[in-house]
Amino acid sequence: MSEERAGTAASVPDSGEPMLGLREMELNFGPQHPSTHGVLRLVLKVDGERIVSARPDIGYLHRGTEKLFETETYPMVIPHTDRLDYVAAATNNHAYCLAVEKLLALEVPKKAQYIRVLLDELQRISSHLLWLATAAIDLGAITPFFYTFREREVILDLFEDYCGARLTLNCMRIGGLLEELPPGWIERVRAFTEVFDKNIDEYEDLLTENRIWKQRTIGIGILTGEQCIEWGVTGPPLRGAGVKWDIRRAIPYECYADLDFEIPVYPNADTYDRYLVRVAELRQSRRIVLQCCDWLAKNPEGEIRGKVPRVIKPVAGDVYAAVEAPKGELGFYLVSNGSNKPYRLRVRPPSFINLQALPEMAKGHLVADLVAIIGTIDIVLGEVDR
Amino acid sequence: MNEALLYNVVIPAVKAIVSVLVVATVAGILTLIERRVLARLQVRQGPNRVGWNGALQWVADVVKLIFKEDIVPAHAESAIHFLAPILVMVPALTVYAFIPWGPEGTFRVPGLGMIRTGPYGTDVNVGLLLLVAITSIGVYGIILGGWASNSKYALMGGLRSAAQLISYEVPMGFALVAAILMSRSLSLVGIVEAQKAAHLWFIFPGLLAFFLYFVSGVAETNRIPFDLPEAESELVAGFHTEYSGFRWAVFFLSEYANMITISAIATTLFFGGWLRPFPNVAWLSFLDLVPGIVWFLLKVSVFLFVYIWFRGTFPRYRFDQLMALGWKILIPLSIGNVVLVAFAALWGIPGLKVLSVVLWVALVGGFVVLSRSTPKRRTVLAEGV
Amino acid sequence: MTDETKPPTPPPAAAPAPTKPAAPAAPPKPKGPTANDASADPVVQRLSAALPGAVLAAKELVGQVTVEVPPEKVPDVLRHLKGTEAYTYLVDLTAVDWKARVPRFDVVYWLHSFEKGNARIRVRTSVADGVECPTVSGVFKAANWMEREVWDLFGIRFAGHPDLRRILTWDGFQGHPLRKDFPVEGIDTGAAIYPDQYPEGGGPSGKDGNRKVVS
Amino acid sequence: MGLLDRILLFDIFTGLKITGRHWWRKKDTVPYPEARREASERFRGMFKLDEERCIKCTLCAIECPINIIFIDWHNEKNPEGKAEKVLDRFDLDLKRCMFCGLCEDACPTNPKSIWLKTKTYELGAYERNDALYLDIVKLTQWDVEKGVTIPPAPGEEEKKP
Repeated sequence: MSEERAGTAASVPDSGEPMLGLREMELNFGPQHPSTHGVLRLVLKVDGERIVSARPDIGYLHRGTEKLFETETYPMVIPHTDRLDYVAAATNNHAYCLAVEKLLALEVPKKAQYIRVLLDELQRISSHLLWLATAAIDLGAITPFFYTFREREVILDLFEDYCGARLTLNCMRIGGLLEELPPGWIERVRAFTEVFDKNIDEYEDLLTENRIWKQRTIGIGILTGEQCIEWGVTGPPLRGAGVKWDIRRAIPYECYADLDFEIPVYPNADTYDRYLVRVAELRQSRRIVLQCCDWLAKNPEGEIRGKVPRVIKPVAGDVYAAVEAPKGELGFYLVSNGSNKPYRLRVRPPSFINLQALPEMAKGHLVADLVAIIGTIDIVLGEVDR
Repeated sequence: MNEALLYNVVIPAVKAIVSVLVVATVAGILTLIERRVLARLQVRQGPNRVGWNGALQWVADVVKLIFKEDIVPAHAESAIHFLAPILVMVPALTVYAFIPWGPEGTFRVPGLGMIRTGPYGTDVNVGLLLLVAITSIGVYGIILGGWASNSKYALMGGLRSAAQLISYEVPMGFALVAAILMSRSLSLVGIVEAQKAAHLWFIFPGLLAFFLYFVSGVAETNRIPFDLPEAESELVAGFHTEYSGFRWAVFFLSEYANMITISAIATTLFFGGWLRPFPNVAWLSFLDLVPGIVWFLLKVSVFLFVYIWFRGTFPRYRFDQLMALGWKILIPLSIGNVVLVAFAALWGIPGLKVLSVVLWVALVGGFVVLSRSTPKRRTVLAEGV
Repeated sequence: MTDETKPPTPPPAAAPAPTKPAAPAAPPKPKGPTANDASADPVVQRLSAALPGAVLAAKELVGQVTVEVPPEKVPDVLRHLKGTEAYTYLVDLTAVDWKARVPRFDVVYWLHSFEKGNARIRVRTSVADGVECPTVSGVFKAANWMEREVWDLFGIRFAGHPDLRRILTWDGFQGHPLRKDFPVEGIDTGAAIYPDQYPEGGGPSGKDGNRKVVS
Repeated sequence: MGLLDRILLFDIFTGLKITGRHWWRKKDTVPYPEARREASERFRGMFKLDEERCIKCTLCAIECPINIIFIDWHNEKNPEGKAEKVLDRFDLDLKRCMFCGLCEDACPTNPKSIWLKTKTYELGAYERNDALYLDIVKLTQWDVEKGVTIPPAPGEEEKKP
């Protein structure tokens, strides 16, 4: 318990002696701190401003989602998955649907696959834009926030047109999708990608070469490729550490094998390289979106939902399915006992596992760098705490 | 009325009251202007509800802050906690006694006859020195406020500002020395008149000095990219984390008053103060129809805009980087600049003119070369990994 | 809800929901994938050769190989897989509560190999309630938080874990939420962050109108 | 980056240029109460119930992931002597709703009897229990009370000749 109270006034031992020997100060960073991206709490030991140790304390947003999953039938789980990583709902839906489809041995129609990938990539763009916005604000640059939100808004509008919601999409169904694309939607996506290309250049002009941005990010929060693998860190931090690994290529799902895109990799494993990875991924996601648009324009006909039984009762067994979410590998481990409800549905949350490496990354840096490091991991507390 | 009484008591008192009121009001309005300008740079609307297009927003803010509960944290040093905002505010307003907003003139005041005075409190012959001395006092308020709050974040903010403000006093001082060398006067009025006499704004020979002064000035006023003592995303709000209500407003207003001070000094030293553009070109004399104070305010507002523009553009330095910038780059540069300007000033006005030509040709030439040669950096996929 | 004269249909208990809409219609059961024996898998073969008695069973479902191992062998098995088989990345670690079964829990580990063409393998072990499972946080650093989470949500202790504290619920929380006998609507644990101030079972009252009991 | 652009702060000026350019750009925000965004066709917003069409199958209540729909009905003889289900209660706890739309998907009638695609997103209320706990009257009548016209239910357009 004393650990839990560390950092509060009560934790300072009242020994009556002058505290001349005290070198380290405990600093409570969060849960109500402007740059902890939600309700993350870090208990820091600082020597001046240098961090001696950082101890994340999570769980402030724990909602028992995994317990809740067990009480819902398979289709009813989907809206709950929206609320894990609430800035990337489409990928959450996707990972869950993949898991159930695997256990049902369901074939998803090609058209549905392309639409799913299209939604995923739009979601990746929006999530990375949000990341860029908040990471820039963490480092003091307030304006990129508004520019990226301008584009994100367009994506949210597109989502609203497609599935009726902007954030918690609930846009996929087991075996495919619920709704057809609305007329004219593809053209609007195309128009967005055109504007978006120029806007990425704008963000880069603002940040990529800016000396302050570079000084603040280069060499900060280094987590090498080996360390990433050891800690299970996936997603942009892994690719920013020179490991060319992306589930979309490594274990292709849906139609990713047919699509032409690159996996951006940068070697230096620092905050700046992770920034570069994400910006390059914006461009690659845009490419994928365009390819999906082309395919869908050529093949307007087709089913969007496979042959799904009316009551979904997978066979007893367990299955794991993962997608490349914007934050890393998002997996769903589904244990079925043959009933119409998941017996156990475990989420492998990328944010949770990436956050675990934070103390390693933060050690020895300044408090100001800690803010950059929290930003660079790109956590969403809804997913960390579930 | 007794002339001595008039010139030594009444007029200064009136000026003091007016300048305090005006500066405090303008600082308040500046908060609104900043929000609107920032909003425009960020493709949004900004406050537009109170009054015509939000014109009264600042009044609403001030009223709200005055009526807000004034919280003193438990275990805070309440006396010092109370004193700190005053320590910041008083020097921020005091310096307006020396800033010359316009040239001296003669006015007819009913009942008093002709009065010869200028739109400044007083013309002190060591005005620049006094100004640096007074502005330095403000940092005590910040440090004490941070310390007295009994909060770790506030303490860190206070410590940061102590180091930062003291460090940046040095390059600022050296930049001022360059201006003194050029004008051979310590009086602010004297500096403006020297620019008129030299047929030269000191921005031309003092390009480097101006750059150093303005950068240090941004740092002195705790503005982005040097807003480390406040550093919202790191230290919550820095030294004023534990302040609320009117005491917080006092901190806030002094920051804006300091911004105006820095801009006003930059105008006075380098941009010819109240002088119109090309003050010695005869055929432009129709510009004299605009009073000097307006020219002064125009120039000041340009600098204030640049302040806000900076805020809308840059990320924040880290603390050690800020120190490195100050001690390793700005201070050597400012000393070098003093030497450079000293030699030029030794030669007299022609020397300054030569220096101007050299500096500006180098600057413009460099930009021409760069704009042709620099390819735009885009994230390209790293090869071979 | 029971005090009403006629039992209203909803709020439908989650449990009867499945039978209601479509049970009579009984759609053709989808031909799901079937589990196969995977003891012939070369990795499994080498594993059982290297660590005799480690592999209790191995099966494959939709291409995912699961190896059943006894709990005490788990660190050795994972060390073997990490060292000699190059499964260097611990994807996930979790548990499943089979309420009535003995032993009660399954602890599941996934490993991923970057070198072997992104091959994945799942290691599963059965742990009885109250029995400690050896930690693998010495083998994979990533296991640290995942084991804490399993301890927090399932109450499986990991022997030798460096920092086995609750992670998602708060210190002093009573019970382990993902156990099947933990009620979905939660229990009154009280705000037991400071157990000396709040007695066990204290905290917000159960009579609070905003707390709705889900039947 | 060469030495020259480091000395001349080229990156700094590039940044200033980008933000300065936005001075003339169109503002992207909407001054809300005066200007309103039109919700899209499929936007999932406020619920609307058509009591006539409802067949009291309770599928929406069953499909709701968080059990916020409460339906109660009884049988009655209609004038023709046939047994007919009559709704006693159709309540919807909007304050807990997450607008997933599964109830609308589940509704077997065509056009749907309960639907969210009403293009209404202004659901704010001062009293959460009064305004956000919707009974059958509110569910069917709110658009009349508010004086707004809402688009027809999905499937209604096609049915009309």
